Amino acid sequence: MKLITAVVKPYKLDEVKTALQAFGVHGLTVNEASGYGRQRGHTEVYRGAEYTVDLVPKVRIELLAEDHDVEDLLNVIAKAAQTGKIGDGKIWVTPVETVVRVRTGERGAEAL
Amino acid sequence: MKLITAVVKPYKLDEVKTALQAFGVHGLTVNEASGYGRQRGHTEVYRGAEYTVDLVPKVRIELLAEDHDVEDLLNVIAKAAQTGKIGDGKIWVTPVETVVRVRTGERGAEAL
Amino acid sequence: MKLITAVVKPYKLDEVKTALQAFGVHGLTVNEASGYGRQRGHTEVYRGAEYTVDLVPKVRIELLAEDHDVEDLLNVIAKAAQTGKIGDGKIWVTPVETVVRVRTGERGAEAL
Amino acid sequence: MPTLDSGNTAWVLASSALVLLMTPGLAFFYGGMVRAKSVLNMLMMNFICIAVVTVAWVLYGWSVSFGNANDANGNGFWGTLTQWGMQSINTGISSGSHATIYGTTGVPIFAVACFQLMFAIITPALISGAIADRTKFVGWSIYVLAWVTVIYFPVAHWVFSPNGFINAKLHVMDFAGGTAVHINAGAGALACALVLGKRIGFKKDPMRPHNVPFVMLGAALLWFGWFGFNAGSALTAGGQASVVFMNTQVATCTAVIGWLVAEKIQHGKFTTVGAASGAVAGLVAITPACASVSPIGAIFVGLIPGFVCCYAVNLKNRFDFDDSLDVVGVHLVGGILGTLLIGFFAAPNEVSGFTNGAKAGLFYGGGIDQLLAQSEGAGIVFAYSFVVSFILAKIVNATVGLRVSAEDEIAGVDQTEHAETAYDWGGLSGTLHRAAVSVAAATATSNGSTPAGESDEEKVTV
Amino acid sequence: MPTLDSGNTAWVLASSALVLLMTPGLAFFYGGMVRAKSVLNMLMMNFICIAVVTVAWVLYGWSVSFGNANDANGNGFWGTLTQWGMQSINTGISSGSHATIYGTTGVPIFAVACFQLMFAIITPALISGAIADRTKFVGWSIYVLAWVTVIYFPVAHWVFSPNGFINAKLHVMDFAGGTAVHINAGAGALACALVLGKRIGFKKDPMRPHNVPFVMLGAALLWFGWFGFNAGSALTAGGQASVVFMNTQVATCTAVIGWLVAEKIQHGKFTTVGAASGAVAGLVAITPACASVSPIGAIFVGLIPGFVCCYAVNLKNRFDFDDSLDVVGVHLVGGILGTLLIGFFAAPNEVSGFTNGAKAGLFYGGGIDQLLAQSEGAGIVFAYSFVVSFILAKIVNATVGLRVSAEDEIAGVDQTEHAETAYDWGGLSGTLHRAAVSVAAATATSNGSTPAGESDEEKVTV
Amino acid sequence: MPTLDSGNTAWVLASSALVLLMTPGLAFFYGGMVRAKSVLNMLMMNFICIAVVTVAWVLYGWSVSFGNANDANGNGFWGTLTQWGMQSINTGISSGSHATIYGTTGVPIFAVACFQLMFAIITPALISGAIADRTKFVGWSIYVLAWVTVIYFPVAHWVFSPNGFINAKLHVMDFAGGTAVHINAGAGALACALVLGKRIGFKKDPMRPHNVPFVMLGAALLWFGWFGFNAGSALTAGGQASVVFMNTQVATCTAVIGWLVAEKIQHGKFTTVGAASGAVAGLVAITPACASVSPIGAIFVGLIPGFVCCYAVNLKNRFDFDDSLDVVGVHLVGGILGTLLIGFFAAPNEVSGFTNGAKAGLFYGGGIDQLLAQSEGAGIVFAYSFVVSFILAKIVNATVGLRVSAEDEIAGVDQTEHAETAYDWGGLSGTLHRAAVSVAAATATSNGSTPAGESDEEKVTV
Ligand SMILES: Nc1ncnc2c1ncn2[C@@H]1O[C@H](COP(=O)(O)OP(=O)(O)O)[C@@H](O)[C@H]1O
Ligand SMILES: Nc1ncnc2c1ncn2[C@@H]1O[C@H](COP(=O)(O)OP(=O)(O)O)[C@@H](O)[C@H]1O
Ligand SMILES: Nc1ncnc2c1ncn2[C@@H]1O[C@H](COP(=O)(O)OP(=O)(O)O)[C@@H](O)[C@H]1O
Repeated sequence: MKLITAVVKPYKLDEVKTALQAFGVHGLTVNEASGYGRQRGHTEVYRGAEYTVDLVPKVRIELLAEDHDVEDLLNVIAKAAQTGKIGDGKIWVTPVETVVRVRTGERGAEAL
Repeated sequence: MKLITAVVKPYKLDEVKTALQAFGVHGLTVNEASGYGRQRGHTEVYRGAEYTVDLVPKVRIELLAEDHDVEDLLNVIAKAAQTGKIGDGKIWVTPVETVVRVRTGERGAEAL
Repeated sequence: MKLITAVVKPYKLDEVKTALQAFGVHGLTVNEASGYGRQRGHTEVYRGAEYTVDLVPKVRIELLAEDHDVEDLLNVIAKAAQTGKIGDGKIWVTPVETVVRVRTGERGAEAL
Repeated sequence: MPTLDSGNTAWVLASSALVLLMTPGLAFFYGGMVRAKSVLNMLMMNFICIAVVTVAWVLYGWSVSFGNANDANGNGFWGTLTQWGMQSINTGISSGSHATIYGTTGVPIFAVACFQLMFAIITPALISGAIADRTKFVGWSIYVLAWVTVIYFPVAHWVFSPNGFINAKLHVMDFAGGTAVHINAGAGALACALVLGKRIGFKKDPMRPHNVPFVMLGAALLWFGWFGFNAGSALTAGGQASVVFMNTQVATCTAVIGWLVAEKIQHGKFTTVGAASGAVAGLVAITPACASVSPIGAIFVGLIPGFVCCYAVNLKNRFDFDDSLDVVGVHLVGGILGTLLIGFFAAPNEVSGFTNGAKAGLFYGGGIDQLLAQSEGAGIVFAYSFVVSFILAKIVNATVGLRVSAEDEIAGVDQTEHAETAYDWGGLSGTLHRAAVSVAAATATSNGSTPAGESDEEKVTV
Repeated sequence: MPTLDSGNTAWVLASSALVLLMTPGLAFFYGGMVRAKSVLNMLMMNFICIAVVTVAWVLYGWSVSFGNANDANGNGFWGTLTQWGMQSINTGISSGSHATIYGTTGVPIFAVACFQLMFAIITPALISGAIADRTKFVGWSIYVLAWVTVIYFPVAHWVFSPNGFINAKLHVMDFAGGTAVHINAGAGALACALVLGKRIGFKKDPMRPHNVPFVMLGAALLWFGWFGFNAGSALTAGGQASVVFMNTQVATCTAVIGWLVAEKIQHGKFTTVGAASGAVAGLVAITPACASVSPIGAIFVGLIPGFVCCYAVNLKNRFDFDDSLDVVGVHLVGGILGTLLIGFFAAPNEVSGFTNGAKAGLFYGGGIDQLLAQSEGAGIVFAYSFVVSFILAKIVNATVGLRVSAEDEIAGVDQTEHAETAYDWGGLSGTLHRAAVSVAAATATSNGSTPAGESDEEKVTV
Repeated sequence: MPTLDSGNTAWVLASSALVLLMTPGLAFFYGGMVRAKSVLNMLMMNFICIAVVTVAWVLYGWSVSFGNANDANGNGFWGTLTQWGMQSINTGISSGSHATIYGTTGVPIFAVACFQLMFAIITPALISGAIADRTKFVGWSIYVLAWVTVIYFPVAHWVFSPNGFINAKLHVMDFAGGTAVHINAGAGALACALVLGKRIGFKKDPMRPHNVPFVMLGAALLWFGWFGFNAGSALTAGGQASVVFMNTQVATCTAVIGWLVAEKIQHGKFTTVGAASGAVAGLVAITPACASVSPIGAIFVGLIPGFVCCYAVNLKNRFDFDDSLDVVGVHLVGGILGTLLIGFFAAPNEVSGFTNGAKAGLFYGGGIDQLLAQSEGAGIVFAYSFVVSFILAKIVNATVGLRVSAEDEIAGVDQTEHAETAYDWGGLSGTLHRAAVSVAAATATSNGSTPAGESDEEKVTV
C-alpha cells in the first residue's frame, strides 16, 4: 500500500478529481495548503505600505493506493494537473504499512 | 517510530481526543480536510443554479507513536471515531525515521 | 529522497522560511494546523459559559529533501523555530519513494 | 379637525424606517451568535417576520390593534375590522380632502400605521433567538402568522391603544412596549424553547458565537433604530421625544456598564458579547420607562437590568431549558424589570405626559399604586402570552412541524433547510459541481435531491 | 413666493441621507454574491460611482436634469446649463434673503438637489452587478462618467422634471424611477454584459456567493434607504409620503413571498439569497407605482414581480449572456413590470396626486390609456438607454479597456486591480514580507511590481 | 420666548441618531484594519466610549460645555455646573409649561444635548485607532473618562458655545468640529501613540487589514452619519442645512478622488482601503468648512486634503511612531487642512450665516484675517490637547496601565483582554471543551484561569 501526495494549483483540483474518478479511484482526501517555490507571489498595498505575498495557494491531495496502481496514478494526476507553467506542483509517494477503514475495521486493500 | 494519520468525521474529533488521552497520548496535530468517497455531499441552490458539493468536511489527525503502541492506537482511534455509517474515514500508518522535539533537540522516543 | 514534516509556532514560520532559503531550499509546502500537547490553550467566555480551547494554532511545513541534506535541514529548522518554551513543536522524517514535478514530469532530485 | 404637522410626520416616518432596520439588526445580533452552519436560518427567521407580519397588518392587524383608537367607548380588548385593508382611511391626496390624522398628533394615520407595523414585526422576531439551530423554516413562518394574529395584535391594543384596558383601565405606563413587546416576546420565547426542546449537544458541545463582529453590528443597528422605537413613540417631535431620546441613551449606557461589571465579577473579563448584550438589556428595560423617568432615573433603569440580566442568562443552565440566545434572560427579565422599575422611578414631570391617570413612582412620592399597576400589567401580558404561545407552538409542531430532524440539525439547518452555505472563502470551492441551470433541469433534480450535509445514501451527482 | 417648510425640509434631508446609504447597501448586496477574490472590486465599482457622479452633478448634472424644472416652456428633453456649479441658487443664508424653494414643496432647491443626486449615483451603480469579477476599475470609472452625462441626466429630466416630456407630454406615472432608474440601469447592464462578454468558467465553474450574510446586510440597507427613495420623492412629509411608505413596505414583503414560492416550486427550498433578491425585486417594482396604487394594489405590484423575477434570473442561462448578478432579471424585468402594472392597479385617489393628467388603471375603471402611456415610457427609456449604453461601452472598451486580462481574472481582480486581499484570518499571514514603506521606496518598487496572483516570472521580493 | 419648531426638532433628533451611528461605524472602519486577533478589542474601545461619555455628559458634561450657552457674559473658557444632571431644564411635558429652547432654533435643549453628546462620544473614540492591538481595556476606559472631562468638555465650550472664546473672541469658523473634534482627537492620538510606544513587530511584521469589507462598511456608516454631524449642526432644517449637506457630499467625493490619485502615483494601484480613507479625510476636512464655503469651494476643500493625507499617512514611518491606523495622518492633518482652507475658500454668502464676526477667505476678497484666526484656533486646540493628552496618558499608564504585556500582545488582545475569539468558521471548533456553566462554577474557575493565548504553564482544563 502506498500514499500518494500531490500539491497542485487549486483550480486544477476539479480536473484531477475527474481524471481519478475516470481511472476508478473511489476516494481521496484534500486540504488547503500554501506553496513556496519558483513561482512567486504578488504585491499588496495598504495605506502606503507594500507587502509581498510569497506563498501561493495550493491544494494538497492525499490518495491511498495499491502498489500496482501507483505508476498509473502518478501519470493520471500529473497529466490532469499540468498547465506547463511554473507552479504546477509536486507529487510524491510514501510507503504505507497499514490502512484501516474506520467504519468496518477492515484492513489493507479492502479498506480502500 | 511510526506516524498514524486518521481522517475522521469532524464531530468525532472530541471523542477521539478523549480516547487517546485516556490511552495516555500526550500530543497530536490536527488539520481541517475535505473528503471524497462513498459518502456523497449535498446540493445547494443559488439564484436558480443548483450546485452539488461532493467533498465532505473531515478532520485529519496526525499522531507520532512508538512501534509497540501502534496496534492499540489504531483500535482506540477506530473505536472512538466509528459511527457505522458511510464516511467514517480511514486510518493509515507510515514509517518514521527520526523525530525531533524543537524545544530541546531531543530525538526519537524522548521527543514525544 | 525524504519528506521532512515540521509542526511549529505560526509566528516562527517566517524565520524558518528565511533560514531554509539561506540554506538553499527552493521550495516547501505549508498548511495551517492545530496542535495538542503539553502546551495548554486558553479560556474563553460567552454569556456566562466558559470554554477551554485546548488546541493551539500551529503551522505544518512539508519539505522534500535529498537524503544527504536531511540532517542539516533538521538542525536549520529546529534552530529557527526554537523559542525554548513548551509548544515549539516537532519535526519528523519519512522515506519518499518517488517525487514528480508536475510541470515537466521530471522525477527524483530533478523534480525538486 | 386636527391639521397636518409636517415636522411630526417627518419624525414618525423617519422613526418608522429606523424601527424597520431593527429587525435586520436583530438578525445580525442573533446570527453572529449562532454557529456558522445555522446563521442563514437565523437571518431568514427574522427576515420572514417582516414579510408575513406586514401582509397580516394591512389586511387586518392595524384594524384589530388601532382601528378604534379614537373611540373612547371601545371595549378595551380589541379594535375593529372596519379598517381592514386600510381602505377607509383618508390619504389626503385628492385635492380638498384631508389626511385622517391620528389623535392630536398632526400625523396621518397611514404614517402611524407604518410606525406601529414595525413593532408588530420585531416582536415575534425576538422569539427566534430562543430556538436557534433547530427550527423548520415553514413551521416558523406559520407560527409567526398565528402568533401575531392571536397574541400581538390584541395585546398591542390593550397596551398601546388609548382605549386599551391595560392602558386606560389599569393606568399602566408602558410607553414603547415593555409589556406588549418584550415581556410578550420573552414569554413566547420561553414557550417555544420548552416546546422545541434542547439542541443536540446542549451544555455538552461548545456553541460559541461564529462571528462576534456581527453581534456588535447587530447591537449597533438595534441601538440606532431604537431611538425611533422609543422617541418615535411620542408621535411628535418636541420636548417629550427629546427627553425620551436622552433617557434611552443614558439607560443603554449604564446597562452596558452594569453587564460588564457583573461579568467581571463572574468571569474576570469584560467581553464584547457582554457589552452588546448589556446594551440590548438596557434598551429593553428603558423601553417602557423612557417617558416616565428623568435622565437621573434612567441611570438606574439601565444599570440595574444590565447587572441583573448578566446573571439571568444563567437561568437556562440552572433550569436546563435551551433558550439558545437568551431571549428570556434579556427580553423577559429585562422587560419585567423595566416595567416594574417605573413603579419606583416614575417622576411627576414626565408622568404628567400620560393622560391615563398614571401616578409617580415610590421614590418620587407617588406611593405604591403605580408599582402595583405595573405588576398587574406585566403579569397579565406574561400569563396570556406564555399560555397561548405554548398552545400555538404545540399545534404547529404537531402539524407542520417546528423542529428539524437530528441529522439535519447536525448537518446544519442552513444546508438542510435553505440549501445554502453562509461563507465560501475560496479555498476548496473549486470542488463544487455546477448543475444544469435551466429551470426544467433544476426542477427535475430538485425533486430527487433532498439536500443533506451528512446524507449517507449514495446519490447521483446532478 | 413659497416659504420654507422645516418639516418637509427635514424629511427631504433625512431621505437624502437614506438614499446615499443605498449605494453601499448595493455594494454589499452585490459584494456578498461574488467570489472572495473579487469582492473589493465590486465594492469599489459602487463606491467610485458616488465620487464621480457627485462631481458631475454639482458641475452640470443638476442643471441639465432640473435646472429649468419650474419653467413650463422647457423643451422637455433637457434642462439648462445656467445653474452650473449651483451658483445661481439662493441659499437663503444671508439675512433678508430667502432660500430658493423647489416648486411648492417648501423645500430649498439645495435639499432637493442633494436628494436627486443620490438617485444619479445609484443608477449607474446598479449596472456593476452585471459585469462582476472581470472589470477594469479605470475603464469603469470613465464609463460611469460618460453614462450619467449622456444617459442619466437627460432621462432624469424626461421623467422627473415637471416639464420633462415623458412626464408632462406622455402623462407617464413614474413616481420614484421605474423607468429613469431601473429600466435605465437594467438596459445599461444588458449592454455591458454583452460588450464585456462572459466570465471565464461561466456556467462551468461554481460561482456561489462568498458571503451570504453580506447579501442580506446589503438587502437590509437597501430596504431601509428605499423608504427615503420612495417616500422622500413626495418632497413633503404628509399624507402622500405616508401612503407611499406603506405601499413600499407592502410590495416588498409580498415580493419576498412571491420569490420564495417560485423558488420552492423550482428547487424545493427557500433560500436566503432568494429572500433578499425578492425584496429587491419588490422594491424595484413598487418604485414607479408607490404613489399610484392603494395598499391593496401594492400587494399585487409586489407579489407578481417577486414571483416572475425568480424565473427571469434564468434568462441569462437560457440566452447565454453573463449578467453575473442578475441586474437584468431583477432591475430590468422588475422595473418594466412595476411600470406596466400601474396601468392595471393605479387607483383614482392616489392618481389624483399626479398633476400631469395621468389616468387610473384598467382594474380601477381608468381604461387602457394609462397602460399604453406606461408602455410607451418604458419602451422609450429602454431603447435609448440600451443603444447608447452599448455604444459607450464599445468605445470605452476599445480605448481605455473595460475588461481585465484572462490571467488577472483567474488570479482575481482584487489582487490585480487593487493590490489587496479582502480577508486575512491570520492563519498563514505571518508569511507576507513587509516592504520598505517610505514613499520613495514604495514608488520605486511599485513600478517594477505589477501585482499578479499567478504571475509566473521570477520576481525579486521587495 | 422662542416657540418649538417641530421640523427643526425632527431634524436634530434624526441627526442625533445619525451621529450616534458614527461610533460603531468608526469601530468597523478601524476594526477591519486591525488583525483578526484584535478586532474585538478595537470594537470594545469604541463601544465603551459611548457608555462612559454618556454618563459623564448627563452628570456634568453638558453643563460644562453648554450650560451657559445663552449667557453673553460667560467667561468663554467653560460653562457652569448649574445644569448638572440636566435637572433644571424644562422638558415642556407638563401641561402649560414650555420646553426650554436652545437659542432661536426652536429645538428643545434636551434634543440639542442629545446631539452634542454624540460629538463628545466619537471624539475620544477616534483616538483608539492610534493604539490598536496593544491597549488595556480598563486603562483605556479610565483614560476616556479623564480625557473628555479635562479636554473635550472645555474645548467644546470654547468652539461650539456662542460665548466660547475661540468662537466669540477669535471669530474662528469651525462649524462642526475641525478643531474641537478632529484636531483635538488627532493631538490625543499622537500623544497616546507616543506614550504607549510601538507594537511588537512594527514595520517588521505584516499587519494588513483582516477584513477590508468591514473597513468599507465602517466608512459607509461614517459617511451616512456625517450628514447628521454636519447638516445637523445647523440645528435647523432650512437653507443652511441644505448647503452644508451638499458641501459635505462634494468634499467627501473629491477627497476620495484625491486620495486615489495620490495612491496611483505612489503605488500604481487604486485600493479599497485608500478610497475609504479618502472619504474619511474629506469628511474630516469639510467638517469645519461645510457652512463657510460654496459647493465649488467644497471641491477643493475635499480634493486637497484627500491628496495630502494619502502622503501624510507615511509620516509615522518617516518619524517612526506607531500611529497604528493613521489617526494623525487623517484626522490631525485633515482637520488642520480643513480649518485652514476656510481662510482661503470661505465665501461671503455662506460666511454671513456666522454671527461671530468671521470674514470671507483670501480667495473671496476677505483678506488674510480669517486665515490667521483659523490658524490661531487650530494652534490653541492642538497645543492644549496634545500636552494634556500626553500627561493624562502618562498618568493612567503609570497607574492602572494602558498597555498589555508582550505575551498578551502576541497572543492577541481579544483573547487576553476579552477572553473571546472574533470568528469561528466551524472547522475545528469541535475541539473546545465546554466548562461547567453555573455561575458558581464559573466564578470558581474564572479566578484560576487567566486566559492566555500562548500561556506555557500547565493548566487544568475546566
Ligand atoms: N522541496 C519541496 N518540498 C515540498 N513542496 C515543494 C517543494 N518544492 C516545491 N514544492 C511545492 O510545489 C509547488 C510548485 O513548485 P514551484 O517550484 O513553484 O514550481 P514547479 O514545481 O513547477 O517547479 C510549490 O508551491 C510548493 O507547494
Ligand atoms: N483512497 C483514499 N485515499 C485517501 N483518503 C480516502 C480514500 N478513500 C477514502 N478516503 C477518505 O475517507 C473518507 C471516508 O471514505 P468513504 O468511502 O466516504 O466512507 P468509508 O470509509 O466509510 O467507506 C473520505 O471522505 C476520504 O476523506
Ligand atoms: N505525538 C505527537 N504526534 C504528532 N504531533 C505532536 C505529538 N506531540 C506533540 N505534537 C505537536 O507538537 C506540538 C508541541 O508539542 P508540546 O508537547 O505542546 O510542546 P513540546 O513539543 O515543546 O514538548 C503540539 O502542539 C502538536 O502539534
